Amino acid sequence: MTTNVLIKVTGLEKHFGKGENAVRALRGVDAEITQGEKLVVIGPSGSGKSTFLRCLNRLEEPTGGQIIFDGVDITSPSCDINHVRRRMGMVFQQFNLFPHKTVLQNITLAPVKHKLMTREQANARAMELLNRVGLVEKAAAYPSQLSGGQKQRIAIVRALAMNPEVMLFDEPTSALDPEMVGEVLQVMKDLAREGMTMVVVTHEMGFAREVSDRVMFMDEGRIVEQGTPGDIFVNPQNKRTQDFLSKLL
Amino acid sequence: MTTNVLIKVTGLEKHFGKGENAVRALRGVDAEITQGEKLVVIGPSGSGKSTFLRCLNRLEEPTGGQIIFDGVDITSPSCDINHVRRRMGMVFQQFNLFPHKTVLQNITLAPVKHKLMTREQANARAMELLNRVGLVEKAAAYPSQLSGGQKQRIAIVRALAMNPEVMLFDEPTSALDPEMVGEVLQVMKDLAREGMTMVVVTHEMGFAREVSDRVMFMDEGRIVEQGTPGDIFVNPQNKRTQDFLSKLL
Amino acid sequence: ADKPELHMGTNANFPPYEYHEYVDDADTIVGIDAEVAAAICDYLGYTLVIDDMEFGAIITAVQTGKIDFGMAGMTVTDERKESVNFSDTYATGIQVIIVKEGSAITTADDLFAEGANHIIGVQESTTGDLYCTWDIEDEGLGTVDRYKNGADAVQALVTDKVDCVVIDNEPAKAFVAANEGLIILDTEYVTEDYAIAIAKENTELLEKVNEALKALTEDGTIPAIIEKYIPAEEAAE
Amino acid sequence: MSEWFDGIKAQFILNFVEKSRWRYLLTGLFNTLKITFFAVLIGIALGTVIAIVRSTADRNLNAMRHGPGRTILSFFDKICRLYLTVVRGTPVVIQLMIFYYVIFASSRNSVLIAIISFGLNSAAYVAEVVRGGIMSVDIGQTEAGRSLGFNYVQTMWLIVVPQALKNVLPALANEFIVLLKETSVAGYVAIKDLTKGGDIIRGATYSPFMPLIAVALIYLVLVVFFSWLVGKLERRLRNSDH
Amino acid sequence: MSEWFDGIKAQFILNFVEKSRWRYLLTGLFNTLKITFFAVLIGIALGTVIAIVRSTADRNLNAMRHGPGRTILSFFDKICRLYLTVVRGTPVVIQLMIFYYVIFASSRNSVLIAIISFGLNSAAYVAEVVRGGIMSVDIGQTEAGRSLGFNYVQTMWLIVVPQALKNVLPALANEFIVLLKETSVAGYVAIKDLTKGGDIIRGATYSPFMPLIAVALIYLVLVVFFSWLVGKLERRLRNSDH
Ligand SMILES: Nc1ncnc2c1ncn2[C@@H]1O[C@H](COP(=O)(O)OP(=O)(O)OP(=O)(O)O)[C@@H](O)[C@H]1O
Ligand SMILES: Nc1ncnc2c1ncn2[C@@H]1O[C@H](COP(=O)(O)OP(=O)(O)OP(=O)(O)O)[C@@H](O)[C@H]1O
Ligand SMILES: [Mg+2]
Ligand SMILES: [Mg+2]
Repeated sequence: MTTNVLIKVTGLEKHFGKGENAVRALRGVDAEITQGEKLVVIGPSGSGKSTFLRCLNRLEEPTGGQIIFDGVDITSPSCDINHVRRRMGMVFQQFNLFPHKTVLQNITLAPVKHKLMTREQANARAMELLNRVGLVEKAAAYPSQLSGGQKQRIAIVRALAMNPEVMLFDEPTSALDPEMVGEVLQVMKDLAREGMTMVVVTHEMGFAREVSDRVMFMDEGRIVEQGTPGDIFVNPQNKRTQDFLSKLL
Repeated sequence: MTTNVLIKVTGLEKHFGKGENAVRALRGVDAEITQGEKLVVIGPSGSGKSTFLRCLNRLEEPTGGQIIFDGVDITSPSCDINHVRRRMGMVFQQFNLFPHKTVLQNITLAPVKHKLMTREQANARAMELLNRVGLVEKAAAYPSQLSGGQKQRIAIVRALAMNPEVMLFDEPTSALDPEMVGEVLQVMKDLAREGMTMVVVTHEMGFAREVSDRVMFMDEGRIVEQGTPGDIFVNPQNKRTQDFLSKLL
Repeated sequence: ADKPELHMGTNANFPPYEYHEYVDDADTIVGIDAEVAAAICDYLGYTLVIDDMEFGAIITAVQTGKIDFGMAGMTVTDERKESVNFSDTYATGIQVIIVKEGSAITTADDLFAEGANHIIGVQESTTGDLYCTWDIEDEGLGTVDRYKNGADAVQALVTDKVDCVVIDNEPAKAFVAANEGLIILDTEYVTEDYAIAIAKENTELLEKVNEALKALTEDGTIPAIIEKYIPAEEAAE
Repeated sequence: MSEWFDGIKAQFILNFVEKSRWRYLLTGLFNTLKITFFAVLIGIALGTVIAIVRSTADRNLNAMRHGPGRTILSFFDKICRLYLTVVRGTPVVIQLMIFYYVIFASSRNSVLIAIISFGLNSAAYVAEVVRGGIMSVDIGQTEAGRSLGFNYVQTMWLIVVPQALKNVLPALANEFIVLLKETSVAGYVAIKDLTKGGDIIRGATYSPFMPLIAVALIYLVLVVFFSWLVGKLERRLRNSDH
Repeated sequence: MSEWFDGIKAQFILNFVEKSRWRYLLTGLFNTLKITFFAVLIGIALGTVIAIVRSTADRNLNAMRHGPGRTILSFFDKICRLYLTVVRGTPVVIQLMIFYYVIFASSRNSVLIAIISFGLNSAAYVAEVVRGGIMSVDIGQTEAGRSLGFNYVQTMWLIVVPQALKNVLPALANEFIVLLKETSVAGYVAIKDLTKGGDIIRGATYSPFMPLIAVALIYLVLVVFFSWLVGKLERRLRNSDH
């Protein structure tokens, strides 16, 4: 069903710099992400995974191609990207919590300033979400007082507080000490189970296998191969995918 | 013969810092270095090798003990250490050439300023020494234009230009790319052959075996064992020497 | 109390015409000009407000309307008349020469003598400054050092930084009285009339001020003020 | 010795006690602090705005699409650059005189003129400091702000600038000390600041030593005191992470 | 339009052409440059000496044996600290007046007084810059110098200070620009610098605009020009290693 497609990417190009020295990070990427789908993006370093993800909410300005989100062309100049971004949550490798605000302020800042909720509503929603990730008692803490895993869980909650329709994760566990990876993945798994549409760049193959509906392998700015985790991990067709997975596993 | 003893060290102590937190880098070192002797000092990192060497010309001020150089107590307050240092050459791991002066100026600065030679004499002597180390054509170059090996050879020449009675080397080849170690060791071997008294801290066991009269093994601020290279390398007596050498070889 | 304000601009470091003094616990500008101005305002039904500013700024401030009139022991000169109107004269000023006792300068003519090369201290932008600049500096007969106020110029004379100071007679007397070893030469530099500067457009105020000056002189108010600051026996001397 | 002491005492009485002359210093001090304080506020406010424009332009102008946004940003950037060049290229006393004699020629509030003039001057120096502060805030903070749907100005205002200002707080506090000394030229246009207070006394007593030393001492005490406060602030900031 | 232009022209003639008034600006400019240039020289020389004393004390005082050497060093260090505190704690215009009216009360060479006064002031700021430069020279350079038999002063003078000064050369050149603007308060004590040149014209013509703008423009051109030179110097130094 076409009504099911939440994001439709056509011929996406992204070049950094101009002229001969330009880095062609994305070289024509086509993709569809359906409502409720969990898409995992893998690939070697520099293959364009982050760039792809960041183009989806236009943190990177695409050089060419089109991105349709919920029927709206978000690459057109007439689109108000700030409104679109409120419907897409993003989680970064480096957490990027606001260090000058408490955990609660981090979470409620956007909903309140965007007038989506009153301060009371936002606080209530924040406490509910904090409860879900087991960090209620950190509401008044500052980010500097949290562990990496706690920071990332707060970052996820901050994005969820906007009630987004899709969540974008860029290697959310790569900056964590190994003992903290689990707690973040658990939150992501819970989220997946609740039906959230998710696009996840990650090297956590276990997570990919267990949670994802589809795995997409990128190399040199192109989608080289995609399929169910079963297909990709057990039976990769492309030579480069095989190489990549053999090094990883 | 006692007249043969050039440097006599008794009960040398060196503490960094004061009170409980003081680092006791040297804990009572006794040593004699005779005229023309080539002494190699080895030992694990932090054992006090550099500190021992630097105490010999009082670049580090000893905390206790005595150092007699050529019959003079150089640790006594009445001793003019600047005059003593003119008779001892020192070569550093990091070369420490003067970047704002040409090679020739680096070499002639001290002899001329100390009025040991006229500028003409100093220049002539410098060219002679440069010739010996094969760097005559670099006389007008600045240190930044030299390779590491060339820099260290110039540093040796700079020390030799003062016609010192003993040369102190602190890991002279450790900062060099492997392909340049040989050219520096060659210069040191030539120097040894000419009869210079030398104290060398080094990890170059080949050099120690080939050139040294005596090898001294230090650990935790003490001389643990010493003897001819044959004794030490082939038949180390002390457990710690054995450990150290086994890791190294 | 709800009388309209009239702003007067002056440089209050110029005794006895205007200077600072604490009166009834308040920093007040007092002196001949201040009292005459107060009398005029009283007569015309205004409240007087005094703005203390650089002497060199007063004419400009009158032109731009920052102040309504300028009154600072100001001499009428042709140049100034091009910029502002002047009221009738309310006092006579004499530019005199202050020197140290025993100075080689004994008459005003010594300053203009062939080959003279004196350093003359003045207050910046005063008539003393202007005359000395034209007569001496521009003629190559000496140097003019321009101080921010008369007191600084006198201070410089005391410490031999300048050879003499050219300044109005009345402040000069005050300065000489306060500093031992200074004298005023008998020959004056120039005699001139003090008047009130008013903006060219403001002819109405000019007329009113002239009327007030006339009345206040006739009824003895102004002579009394001058007498109070410059006692007659001293003036006669 | 006792004669010398009597002389000092007489000088002291003449310069400060007689006719309550110490009050010139007090009102002068008050004006100096008033001018400095408000000038610093103007400096920080305007300097921050300039810093935002300049750093926005530096970071984004090259990558921006052509269009009205780019034109406007480029225009304001040029204005800011011009402002910085002119203000940093001329002495503050000249700026003060231009404000006093030309721009605000018809204003009577000379303390206000001084505040504006020193404030605008300070802004040019504060701008560079704040710009450094903005540049030192991790770009991830901006990305996080943008990805939550804030526009550029909101992101700057809510997220980047507060952190930038916190980083440069000691430098900004130091600007207060710099201005405190700088305002001493206010007397050039007959503003009764602390320096002028000493000048008035000097003009009345003809003894330069005491008034000048007294004024110098007051400045010194102020500077040492505020420097100590800045040092304390610095240590405190270093020990807290948020 | 043409009327406006005629007005400007008349103003220009009145302020600069008539009675050759432009000459006040020319001699003023000359004095400004003279004061700035020699003050910078004094500042660098004295500032370097202070920097040497301060960095020597910072590095060695703790480790030194008790004895006359330590006492002397500690004494000079205290003097230098006091000097820095006092000079950086008081406005330059107050220092100028103290030099003019008190310390050199009987000197007539007011330009020389200004040179000394601004030079001594500058030294306090230069000292911190040079001290940073000395601290940035590798300690190995000192050790190499000492091991060749040079005493501490020789090592500093022949080896460390030349490298330190080279490192901070752009900052020192910048001090020239800072001083150029700072000397604009020299007119406070009747020195005929550039600013005073404008003041004299203004006092004679009663038109503040032209003289002030002319003076501001001259300063601006000087600052822009010297800043460009400093930029060139910086780029050159960055491209050479010795
Ligand atoms: N801001 C930028 N400016 C210039 N080049 C960039 C920029 N961001 C990314 N690139 C380049 O684009 C290419 C793709 O980068 P991208 O970050 O998307 O890779 P990635 O797959 O996320 O790699 P990694 O696994 O290391 O995060 C790389 O060659 C990278 O160097
Ligand atoms: N300047 C100093 N201040 C404090 N501690 C020092 C200092 N120099 C050396 N030490 C300490 O003294 C001990 C001996 O150091 P030294 O440099 O002599 O060892 P080393 O044998 O030369 O080691 P390496 O092989 O690493 O050069 C170490 O514990 C070291 O940390
Ligand atoms: Mg990436
Ligand atoms: Mg060592």
